[in-house]
Amino acid sequence: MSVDRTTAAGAGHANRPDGLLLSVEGLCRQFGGVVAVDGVTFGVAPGEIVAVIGPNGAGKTTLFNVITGFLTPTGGEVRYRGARITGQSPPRIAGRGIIRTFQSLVVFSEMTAVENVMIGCHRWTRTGLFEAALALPAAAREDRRVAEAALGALALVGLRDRADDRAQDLPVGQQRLLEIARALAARPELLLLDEPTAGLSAGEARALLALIRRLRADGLTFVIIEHNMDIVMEAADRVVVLDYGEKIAEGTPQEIQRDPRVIAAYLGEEPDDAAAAAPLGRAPAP
Amino acid sequence: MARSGGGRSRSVTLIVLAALLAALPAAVSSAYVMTVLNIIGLYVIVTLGLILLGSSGQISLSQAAFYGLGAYASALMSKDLGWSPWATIPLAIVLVAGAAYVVGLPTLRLAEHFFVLATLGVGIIVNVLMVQLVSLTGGASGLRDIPGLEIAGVRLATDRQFYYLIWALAFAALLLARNVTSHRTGRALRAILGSEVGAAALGVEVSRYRMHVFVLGAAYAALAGALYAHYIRFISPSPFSLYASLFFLIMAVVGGLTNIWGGLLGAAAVTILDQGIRAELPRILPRVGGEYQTAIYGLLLVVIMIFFPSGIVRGALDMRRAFGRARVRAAGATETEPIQGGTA
Amino acid sequence: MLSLSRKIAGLVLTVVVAAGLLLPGRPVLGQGAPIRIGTVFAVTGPASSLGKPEKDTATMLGAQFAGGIGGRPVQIITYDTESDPTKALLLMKKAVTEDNAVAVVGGTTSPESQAMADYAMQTEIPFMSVAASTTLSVPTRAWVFQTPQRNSTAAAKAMQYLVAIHVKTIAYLYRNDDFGQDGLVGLRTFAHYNGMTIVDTEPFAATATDLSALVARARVHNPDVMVVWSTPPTASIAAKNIRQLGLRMPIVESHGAANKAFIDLAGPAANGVVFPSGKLLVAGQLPVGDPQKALLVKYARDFEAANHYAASTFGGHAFDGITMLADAIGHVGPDKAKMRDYLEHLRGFVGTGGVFNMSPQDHNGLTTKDMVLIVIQTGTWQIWK
Amino acid sequence: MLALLPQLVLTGLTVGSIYALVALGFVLIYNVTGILNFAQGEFSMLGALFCATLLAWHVSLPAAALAAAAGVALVGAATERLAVEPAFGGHPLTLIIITFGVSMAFRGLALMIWGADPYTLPEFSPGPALVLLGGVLVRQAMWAIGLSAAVVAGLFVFFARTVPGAAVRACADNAFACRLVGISPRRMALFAFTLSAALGAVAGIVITPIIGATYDMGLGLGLKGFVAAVIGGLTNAPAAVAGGYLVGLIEALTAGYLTPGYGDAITFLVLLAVLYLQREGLLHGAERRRA
Repeated sequence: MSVDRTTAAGAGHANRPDGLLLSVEGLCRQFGGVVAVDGVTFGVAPGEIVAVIGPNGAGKTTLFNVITGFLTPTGGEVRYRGARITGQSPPRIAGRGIIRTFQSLVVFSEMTAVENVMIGCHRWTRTGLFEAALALPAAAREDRRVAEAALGALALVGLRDRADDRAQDLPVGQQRLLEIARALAARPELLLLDEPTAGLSAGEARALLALIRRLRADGLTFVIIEHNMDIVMEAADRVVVLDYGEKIAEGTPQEIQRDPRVIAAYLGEEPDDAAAAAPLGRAPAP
Repeated sequence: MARSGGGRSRSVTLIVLAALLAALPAAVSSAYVMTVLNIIGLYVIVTLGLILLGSSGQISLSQAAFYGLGAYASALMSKDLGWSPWATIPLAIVLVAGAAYVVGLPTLRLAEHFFVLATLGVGIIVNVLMVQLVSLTGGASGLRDIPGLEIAGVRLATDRQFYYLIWALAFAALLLARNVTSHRTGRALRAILGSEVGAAALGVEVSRYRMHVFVLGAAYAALAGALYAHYIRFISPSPFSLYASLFFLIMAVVGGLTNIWGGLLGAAAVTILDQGIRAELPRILPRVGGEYQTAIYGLLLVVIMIFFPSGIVRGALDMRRAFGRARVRAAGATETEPIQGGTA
Repeated sequence: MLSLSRKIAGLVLTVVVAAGLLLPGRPVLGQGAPIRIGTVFAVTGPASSLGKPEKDTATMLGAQFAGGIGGRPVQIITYDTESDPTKALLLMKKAVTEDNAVAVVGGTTSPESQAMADYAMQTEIPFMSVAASTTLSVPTRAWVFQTPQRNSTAAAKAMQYLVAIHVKTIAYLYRNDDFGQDGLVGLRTFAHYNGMTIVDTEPFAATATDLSALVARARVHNPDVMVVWSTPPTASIAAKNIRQLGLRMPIVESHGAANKAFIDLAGPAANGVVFPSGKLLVAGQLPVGDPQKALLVKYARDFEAANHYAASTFGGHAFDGITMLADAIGHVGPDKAKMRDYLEHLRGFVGTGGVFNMSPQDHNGLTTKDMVLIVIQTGTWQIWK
Repeated sequence: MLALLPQLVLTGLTVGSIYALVALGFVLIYNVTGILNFAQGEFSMLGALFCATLLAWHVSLPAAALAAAAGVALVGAATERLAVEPAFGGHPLTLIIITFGVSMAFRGLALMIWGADPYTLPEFSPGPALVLLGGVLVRQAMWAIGLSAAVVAGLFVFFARTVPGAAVRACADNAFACRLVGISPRRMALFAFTLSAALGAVAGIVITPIIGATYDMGLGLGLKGFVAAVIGGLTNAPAAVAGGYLVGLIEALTAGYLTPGYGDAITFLVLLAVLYLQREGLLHGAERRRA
């Protein structure tokens, strides 16, 4: 079963001279005296998978929060398909097709899995207050379409058989997959995944990786914050490295791996942060 | 969706409810009981408005103010301008909805307890104006001789006639609220209730939905208020005070803040309890009166919020289901859980 | 498996049906069954300091009447309105339709009484209002009677004092509702007649906790006297604030200050305050020949014995209303129209508020003769002059 | 009308000192637990009425005041344990509704115990009012003003200079870190309710000679204290006190130059203005909720 991806189909043709889907230019965000994101610039081309890495507290999640409108930047701007989206509200940005997931799971815990995913369909459905209030047949028809789409998205991440379980009753790994299914149900053009493999078993992580690649082949674009370097090396076309809010390196996974500033940034970290430090010595995946 | 069969059973429930409501007056001989039923009907409408708001995870303490504004607006337009109440009631609803929109613009930005605080402030300001604008509202002494309602030249005079009018509208309000909390809008509201951040990240226009239910809730209150004005034909500021807002909140909480059916149940249960304490208790214990009532309500609120935060009905069902689930599990079967509205 | 909404709906229906089955009226009472008098007071809520003694009086009388009038037991039903006019109306309706009350006493505050009076007119049942607003019995309405001394009567009585002390200018501080506005109307009429000017009027809310700003405003006009028209606590706060600001002019209060709470709250500032009142507070000081003396002394003693707190004129208003109805029942039986006619021509009825002389033109029947001017001296009530 | 000003300002300060004391109780609880305690005004009511009853039993005023404050502190502790603690960690609205319920319950109980009549207490140091700049200041107001200053100073010393104070502050900042170092946030919440109930009681006792005490004084007092605390930013004790005086001044000036009936409306308009101007983003509110 596959998600209906009519909206995402156009993702390959960003209408900008530089051809970028998303461009982040000189983005800054301060909290009081602390600069969490400091003049970060990078671009994402349509169909690309970009990984954002960096030690804990490097400002990765803040970067996501600013791009998706949950935080207003204190400087710089974000462009999507050439249009400035800086400072727009999160729902508007989501409405444009930029959908994110959260590092600290945000599932609607009182609802069933399928209901969670149905909310993802909000972006491309149209029933308004008026149609709903009068319970017009179109509203009911749309409900059925939404239910089908939601079940389809659940199937993609392998949660079809848990559709009617309450979200809070799922193990953490499955909740994370649920969040991804919900994001997919929104038919995004650009998907921002914040540590999608955290809490997943090795097998689940491989499956997810495969899914990401398949979706990319369909034209979906990804920005992924990831600590698991195996995944980064294997999935990412390009890697952006943040440290203390600044971009310290950008390039292919292979380039990044050899970059002395990156190595220094990671080695300077607490030695017990194994997830971040250990994979650096490993060979890139074929 | 997964429960397409549920739709039919719900329609059956609604038809049965409508039939029962229509037949109820035949079983009632006392004019007073009819009055109580009518008041319950009005409170159901007001409480449904609160629950609409509750279904997006907010509570408001300006509901009584909107209720009062609806009453005063319709009463003044029909009394002073001589317009037909049938025109002034919808006009009052529109006016109050507009006022709610204006109030909502800055207020809905506020995070939860500041929102509560702001609605409290709005409620108090409106009540002060009702008392102070003596030349317009009659001040604390109230407005008398408000025009009654007529249908085709026949004056609605008896409680029984009003019963059908009020409950027809209450039933319509219930249907409307049920519909709004189903379908795409209902999912969006439940998402906001579950997590504002999560909802916004999926493109749910959190503030627009909040505004929708805030304005709709105010319109509900205004409808009830306008009906009240032409039914009782006397209004004064006291039934629209902060205490009244708290009273409506109790009704909503008893029924379950996110549960449309709870609006019906909460308004009925609290009004009957109210009448019981006020009218029946003194018969049994002559020395006891309304003094006990405030304390009882207060304790009721605390106990419900601690033990049944999603309302008494839901709480009781949850408990039953917990037992039921244990049995089902023992039998090796799985059970489809109904939607959980969450707590608020 | 039933859906949740269906279960809830089932419960809702159960409750609605229960409401229908449990609440229906009692069977119509035949001969020998008790005659019921409904009483509807603001036992709680903002007006409770008035409504509580009213209810306690009703309860006390209920016990006294248990023996019956003219061979038939009389029952007094009491309801609490929470000072809410709507609830007052509903409870009156309940008393009339459900309890088959033959008459209703109540309406602690003017808004409550107004709502109840309208209903009394609709259903044609005798209603004894215990609120003081002049508009309740001027103009007279067939089924509405009023037991407290009217605001206009109290204003006229207060004016006797103002005339005696040769006042020229008056500042009027009043609670901004029917009670205070009504007093202003009365005072204005009599002031004009007596060549006095009201140089300043200051309305305040019943919930005010400090009135010194208002007093300061009134002071600017240099009045000869401060007249305060309210009930405690604001009546006391006003007196206190006037003295705190160092003002020495006389203070005149309304009959709303005729209770112990006024003195307790105002403290030393209460001394020297003069107010018009029914005679209850100074029953002991009345001359032996006063027709009310025996009744007042007995009522005060009975009330204190039954309720362990001092009687006030407010309870007295309820007492008058209920005993007047009992008198009517005793003479013409429990027939609403006959009772009304009897009450309308009741003359020389001795109550706590005065000697009532009703007529078709006057459904209150009290005059300034039924009031006394009381001055507070070292925390006690004394008849002035 | 300028001649009015000194008196209006002094009146404002008198009333403001009352609100300041009530506001301090809010700030204390909000700082430690993040709860807006709508029942705070009831602690003042209970303190005043307890004290009046003890006085009627011929207990001396200082002893009665202390005993009443101690009694209300126990009530505060019981409130935290029985009503607030069981709902800890729930939706913030749950706790708000619970404090409303507690407030109603206390009001109802007080009506049953004390009835509807107003009570009063003697002034602490009777005597003629002080004349300042042509205005008059009641002596009792000096007590209220002095007390609010003393409480602010006391809280400052407590939070800045003592170990338990530092612990309370730490809890307010980070409940998790607090547990790590062995301080229980729940115990801190208990402590905050106890202390702020005692504070509320003292406030109620000090102001009763000025305004009297009734079973239903708590709600109005609580709301004004609330507005004061919110104007002060809810976390800052000196600012809350300043907020109290500001609300008092607004009321007095409204009463003096406009009409007194609008005092409440103006006060709450100021509250709305403060709330609207301190706009918070979506995430900000959400982050606090998670904390």
